[in-house]
Amino acid sequence: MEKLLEVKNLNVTFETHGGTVQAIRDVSFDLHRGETLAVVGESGSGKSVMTKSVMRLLADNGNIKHGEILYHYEDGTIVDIAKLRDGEMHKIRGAEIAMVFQDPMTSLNPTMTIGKQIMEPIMKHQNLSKKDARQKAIELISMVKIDRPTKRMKQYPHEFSGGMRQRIVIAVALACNPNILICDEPTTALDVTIQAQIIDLIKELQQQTKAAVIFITHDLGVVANIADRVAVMYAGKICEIGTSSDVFYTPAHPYTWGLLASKPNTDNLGEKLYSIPGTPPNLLDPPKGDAFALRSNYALELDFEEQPPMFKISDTHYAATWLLHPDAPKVEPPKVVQRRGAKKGVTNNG
Amino acid sequence: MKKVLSILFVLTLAILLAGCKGDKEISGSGMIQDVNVRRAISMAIDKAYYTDTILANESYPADYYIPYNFYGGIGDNGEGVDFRVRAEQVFGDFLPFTKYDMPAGSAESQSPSGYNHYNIEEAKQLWEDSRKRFGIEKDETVVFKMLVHNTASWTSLYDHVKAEIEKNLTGTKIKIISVTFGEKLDKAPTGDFDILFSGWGPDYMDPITYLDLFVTGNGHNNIHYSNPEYDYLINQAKIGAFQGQERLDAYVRAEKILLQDDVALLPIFQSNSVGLRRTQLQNFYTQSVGPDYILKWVSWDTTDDAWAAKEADLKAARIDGDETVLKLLETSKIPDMASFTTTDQVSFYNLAQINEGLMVAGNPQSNEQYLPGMAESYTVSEDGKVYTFTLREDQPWVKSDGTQYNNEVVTAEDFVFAWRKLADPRVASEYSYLLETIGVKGWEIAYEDVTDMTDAEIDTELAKLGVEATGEFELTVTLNTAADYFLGMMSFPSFYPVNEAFYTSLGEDYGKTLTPENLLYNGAYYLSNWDNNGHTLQKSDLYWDKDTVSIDKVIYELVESAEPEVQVQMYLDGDIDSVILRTGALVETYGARSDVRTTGSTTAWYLEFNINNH
Amino acid sequence: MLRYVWNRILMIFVTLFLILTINFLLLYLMPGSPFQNPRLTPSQRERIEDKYGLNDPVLVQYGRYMYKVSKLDFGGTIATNTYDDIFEEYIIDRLPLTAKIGGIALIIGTVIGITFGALAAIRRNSWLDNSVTVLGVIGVSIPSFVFAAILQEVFAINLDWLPLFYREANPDIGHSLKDQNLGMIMPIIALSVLPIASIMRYMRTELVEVFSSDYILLAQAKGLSKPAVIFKHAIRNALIPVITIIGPMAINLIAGSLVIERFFNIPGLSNSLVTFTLAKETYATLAINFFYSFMYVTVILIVDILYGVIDPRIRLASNSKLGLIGKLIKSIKRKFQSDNAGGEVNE
Amino acid sequence: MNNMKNDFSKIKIDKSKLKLVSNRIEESEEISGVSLGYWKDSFRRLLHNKIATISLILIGFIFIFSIFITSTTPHSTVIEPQIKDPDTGQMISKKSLTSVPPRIKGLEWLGWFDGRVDKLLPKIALENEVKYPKDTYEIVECEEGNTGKEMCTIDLDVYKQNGIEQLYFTFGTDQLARDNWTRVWAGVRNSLAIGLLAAVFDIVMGVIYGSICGFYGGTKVDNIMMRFIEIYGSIPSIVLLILLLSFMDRGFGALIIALGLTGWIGVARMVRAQYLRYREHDFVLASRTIGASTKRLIFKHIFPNIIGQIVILATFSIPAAIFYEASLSFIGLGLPTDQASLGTLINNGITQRSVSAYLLWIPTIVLSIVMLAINLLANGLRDALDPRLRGR
Repeated sequence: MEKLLEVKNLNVTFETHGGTVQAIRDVSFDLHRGETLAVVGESGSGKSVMTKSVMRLLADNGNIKHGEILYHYEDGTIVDIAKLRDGEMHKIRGAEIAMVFQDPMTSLNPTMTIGKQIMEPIMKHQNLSKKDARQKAIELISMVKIDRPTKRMKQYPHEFSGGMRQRIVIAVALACNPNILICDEPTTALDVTIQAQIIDLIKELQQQTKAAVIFITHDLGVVANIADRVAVMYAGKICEIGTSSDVFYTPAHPYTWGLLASKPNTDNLGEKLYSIPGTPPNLLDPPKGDAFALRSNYALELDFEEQPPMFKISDTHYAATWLLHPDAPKVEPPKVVQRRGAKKGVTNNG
Repeated sequence: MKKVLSILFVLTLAILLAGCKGDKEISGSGMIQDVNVRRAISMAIDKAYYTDTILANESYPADYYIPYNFYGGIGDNGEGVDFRVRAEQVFGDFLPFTKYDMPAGSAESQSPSGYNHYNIEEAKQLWEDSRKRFGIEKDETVVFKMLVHNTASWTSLYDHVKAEIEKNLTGTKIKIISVTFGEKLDKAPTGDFDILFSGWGPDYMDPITYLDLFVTGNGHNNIHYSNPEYDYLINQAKIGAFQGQERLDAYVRAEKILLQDDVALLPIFQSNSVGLRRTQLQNFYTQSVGPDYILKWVSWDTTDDAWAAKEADLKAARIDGDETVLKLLETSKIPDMASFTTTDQVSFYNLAQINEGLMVAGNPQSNEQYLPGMAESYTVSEDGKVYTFTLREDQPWVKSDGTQYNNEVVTAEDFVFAWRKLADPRVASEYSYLLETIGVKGWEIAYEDVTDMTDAEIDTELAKLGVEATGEFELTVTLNTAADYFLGMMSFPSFYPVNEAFYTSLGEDYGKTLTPENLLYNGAYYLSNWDNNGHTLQKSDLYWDKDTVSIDKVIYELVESAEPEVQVQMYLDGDIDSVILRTGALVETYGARSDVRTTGSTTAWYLEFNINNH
Repeated sequence: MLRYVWNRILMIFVTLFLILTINFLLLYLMPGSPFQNPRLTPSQRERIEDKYGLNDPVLVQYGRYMYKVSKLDFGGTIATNTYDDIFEEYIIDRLPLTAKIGGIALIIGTVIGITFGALAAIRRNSWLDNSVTVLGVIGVSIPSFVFAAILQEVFAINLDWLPLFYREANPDIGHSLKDQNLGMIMPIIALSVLPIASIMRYMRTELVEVFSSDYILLAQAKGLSKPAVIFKHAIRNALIPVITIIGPMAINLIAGSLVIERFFNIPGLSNSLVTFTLAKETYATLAINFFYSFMYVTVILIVDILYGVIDPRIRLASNSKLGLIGKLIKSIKRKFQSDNAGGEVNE
Repeated sequence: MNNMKNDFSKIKIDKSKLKLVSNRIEESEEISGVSLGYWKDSFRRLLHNKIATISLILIGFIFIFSIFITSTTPHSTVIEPQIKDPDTGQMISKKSLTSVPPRIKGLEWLGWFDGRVDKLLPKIALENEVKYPKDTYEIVECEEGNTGKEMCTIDLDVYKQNGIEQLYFTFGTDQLARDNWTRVWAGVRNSLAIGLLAAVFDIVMGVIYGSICGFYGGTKVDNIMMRFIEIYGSIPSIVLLILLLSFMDRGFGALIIALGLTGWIGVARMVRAQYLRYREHDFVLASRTIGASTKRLIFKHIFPNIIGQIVILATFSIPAAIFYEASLSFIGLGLPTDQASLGTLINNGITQRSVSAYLLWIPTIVLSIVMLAINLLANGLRDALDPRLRGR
């Protein structure tokens, strides 16, 4: 599969009154055409910061300390987004990489008509005349399944419901056929019924446009529905990455276990739900070893001293935990996770 | 949060406490009834410091009520006598009087004439005795309420008086109640004060204009002062019981009762002013009574010697070809120009330039107080109660374009009409009291309650007023009593003539300000231009005495609320030709220039003690 | 929309009536008399007051006044014979100048304030931002009469570049039109300090807030250049709250600043308001008061309408304060919405 | 990532440590849960703002100092100092103490606090050696003045001229021989007190009124109350002030009430808006469902949420009140001059500026510093109390 994006050893920090917050610590992953990568994790784990770094939309006090974000153009040229000049970045944003934000209520400009907001990226990137851009915008509105597009063009965001607004945001994102679509928790702020519609819409449009999707969420249900691959983030690091089935059925990291165990599903019906004890670490002063160790029931002594490297489990599956070291004691994942794995018919290879 | 709030609260409390710490305070309204308390206060104030250091404008610190340079009564040789000179002759225990040649700030300037002279030791003694007599404890502070008006220029005086009393009389506090001038007039009659700041300028050339205020029951007697002897002296003088020297001596006695025996007043100073004025201006002197200047007599010295090197360009501006121009500053608007209703100094001043009464104020260079104006000549009956004026027959009524109005000239009827307007209870002129002052027969109609009378009835009553046109150009005035100052009063604007036909054509709009068309002129000047920026007086070519008038055009620039420093700057820039230095600071800066002029005035400024305080 | 404006205008009349009534009562309660000559004895004064009906029962006076006002006669000065109709002869006469000076000061204040406020927000934490912040604070920290004194001292007295104060062009006195225009410079500068400072501060804060909003992020994500984001998306949204403070500021400036008027001899309204109030010239005070209130409510209406033009959310928004009218607007709005609701998916 | 291989030999670790230990959740809570209270956090953030901290300290210092100075020198704000000449034991005359420029021991070399003034005088005035003794001045320059007289600028040592060389007046004296130093501090104290009390008045009135409006938002009560505010707000405040002052004795109390009466509307509007905002919030609905009383709702649930806003508004209204009082003094409606405020001092200074410029500039600079400090503190408070900026 064609590689679109390569993130290597990305480190992002924020300067605050309290000191330097290490929001992203040494994150690496890559993304291929047509695939959907879901990034899951608790709030504050660095998911949004990571995607915003890819778009270079970090707040003023945030900066990319080191690492590379390599974008592969269709003609084969490769650029490092982390070092790109502003002018060149403008060409990538919207045209190559587009983004859908979490809250549709606030992500549209309240003082600009819907049509104008959709036409903006089209006119910017595709050099179309105003008339053609308008035509294209109308097409986009109907593409995201909003009826009477011509009339909608003249309306303002406040005349739309949340779901409709999110559709518009998606239409804006897709306006220039981007290769990568970043969806930053696009359904969190919506009703459950509308969530499903939006996810279906994204899926459908992805199939039409063959774009790669980075889908950020903390909702594992959504992940199972949409993702080809899943990255689990904790305290600014990716602690496990693999295909959906890797992560869902044979998770290797204790944090992933916790996440899966705390999600209600048919496997743990009737049982008391598990919850991960404690709170995430303060990234002003991240712990020395494995950041999750403090909250983990499977913590090794070494976890408190050394960062675990990314252990390769299979060609597609990696996890960062000392439990994967051959000399580590064998531990049993929680029952719920085991049951899930058994369902798939594969045992945890620990 | 509670902590923050409580800290704030404590801090606020702390400030409040710091602001008003002190002893037990008791009202001084009882003590002020005591003559020795009043005397102690009177002696505790260093007036010379105020006049010499704060004002620095050669005002006199006053221990007296009736000012210097005020001539009253008739002396032995038949001429006016300076009241204070006579007072010294009667009560010869005053310090020697040196008047104008006394240098400011010197020992001689410390109140040469008067009563209750500044004397800290005696004041302290009197105060301590009074405290004992009233049984005031050591830790008690006596609070006197001082009612004043909040004009900015007076605040120094209030602060000074307060500081002096509090410093010299231990255990006193002066609470300054500062209100607007209008409010003060309302508050004063209620008697809710212990000390009241007042000033009085004379309406006419007789000491009675001052002394009348403190007669029992007078409307201005806010302190309810009442002394039978004082009343007797004034009332007898009023009805003409005393004549000449005798009358003057009665006044001197009355003043002594008021100041020395009863200490009803605490005189502070007699105001003079120091100003800058072009050295080339001649006859530009103030009068002690009536309008400040009479422009008729003013002239420019046009000789080249008079214009020093750097002011040559000013000469070009002031004497442009045939026309001579004078530029002056006006700091307040003219409120009303109808001579029989207006009340205001600015209005009176301007009316005195554009209209003329039976008499006109004399040239300050000469000794004459007044000269015949519209009246060419007059005769007085033997008892001094009937005056017959013969008017000029050739003085036209002038319009605001300088031409004659309907071929009309000033006649005796114009005076009768104006005087009746002044007396008309329907007009309710504020200055109708002047008719009582000069004692015109039938003045009572002015105060009568006429609500039940028809217009015709009122007109009949008005016709009984002692002013009659006995011919087209002959006016007869009948008085109840003979008064020396009657003729002088005839130059006062309230008694100026008004053309009836013109008045009727305008009605209430007559004399309306900012509209020169709503007036007729018979004076040396007429108003040629009048708007919000000021007004222009143009020499009238139809004036009977136009040859005396030297300046062709007088431009008044209206700058309300101009800071004293700004006014001086205007003078220095050549915008105006005369300016008053209103602060001591300015006098200090500019006081040694060669164009400095000192102008005297006969306005007395004093404190009144609320004697009849309940 | 029209109906909304119409209703608001109706409401203005009701408000103005109430304002007039309350003002009348307040001024009636104020002690004192317009006849303030010290030589008047109390009985004389009462007689004159009777003549002007000032001693009538309050209801009679009020009724008489309101009857006159209903005929658009606001009365004149009582104690001075200058104005028969204060509105016609005084306010209308003085307004153009104060409006001109205030207007220019407002325009200068708005333009400079918005420009520098925006620049500061864009270049956050730069030297420009810091100096804008400091200047903004200084601008609101130093009283205007101190500014006026400094200006006068420096430019008129020491340098002699500008006239000491404002003077109307008057060939008779010798003041040219040039003097008149030069005379306006200092008052305008002194007046515009406060608007510049406060608009600058406000604009900066608002723009910073707008910059942190999602739609700016989205606009950036579209690939728009920075100027495009700022001008097309940010400024307009930041302007909405700024307008709220410009409205009342405009009233204050056009009404004129008391202190500046005194300092620079500008024949304005606020100085007269104080003079008339202190002189107890009830009708004149009421007329100016009424005029101010009229401006106030009108400007608020204009600001509200302007609001609608800039902010589509409020274009037809109801105003909960308006009660009956609010309900009316709500129903209009509902009607409007149901027109579009047809195609809405079941969201 | 694909090129990553599990090369365990490269990972050098202490294998003995690869053993399970019990979790340390308490520790995790402890480390990550450094949770600060709202006020503590705000205060911490305020202290991080250097300018605001300096302002806070400065205001506190000025405040305490002004109270200290004015309480240790009794009556000096009203009465000029009475000073005995240490040599002769005689009282120094008031006249010698009038309009004396500032002089500070040890700072004479600065050129500002040396007790000397420049004066422009006609040359003949210098011949009066009683007023200007020869040794008290140096002639700077002489030139022909515009009246044709020779005018000289002299550098005059006023202390020597007045024979009070042994004395030092830090801020000089005014035209009434009052010590400017004590008067300036009394002015600071009074101005601050006016500002604070007016702000307290604003807040109390505004919060009560705004709370009632906000709580009954949308109902008839609110409607009528807002109408009233609208009408009240459109009456020019200067008219209200004059009216009020005509009923009361002019002075401290009247001024504070007058300032407060015109300033609370803004607070009331803000409080109402905030109430309307919070009224619909879930936590208020939640406490409603469990039957919380109206009083409890207002004071325990909604009020704490808007207190930050109120503090900010209050801080901004302090300089506004000081400013307003100063302007009122300028038009003669402020405090009586015997009770100094910065406004009355500046106003006095304006009338004296040609001779005693220090009487204008010293209070002006002090006022500007106080206003700057309060405004900067208010700015800092706004940033610190903004919940959106928490933790940054």
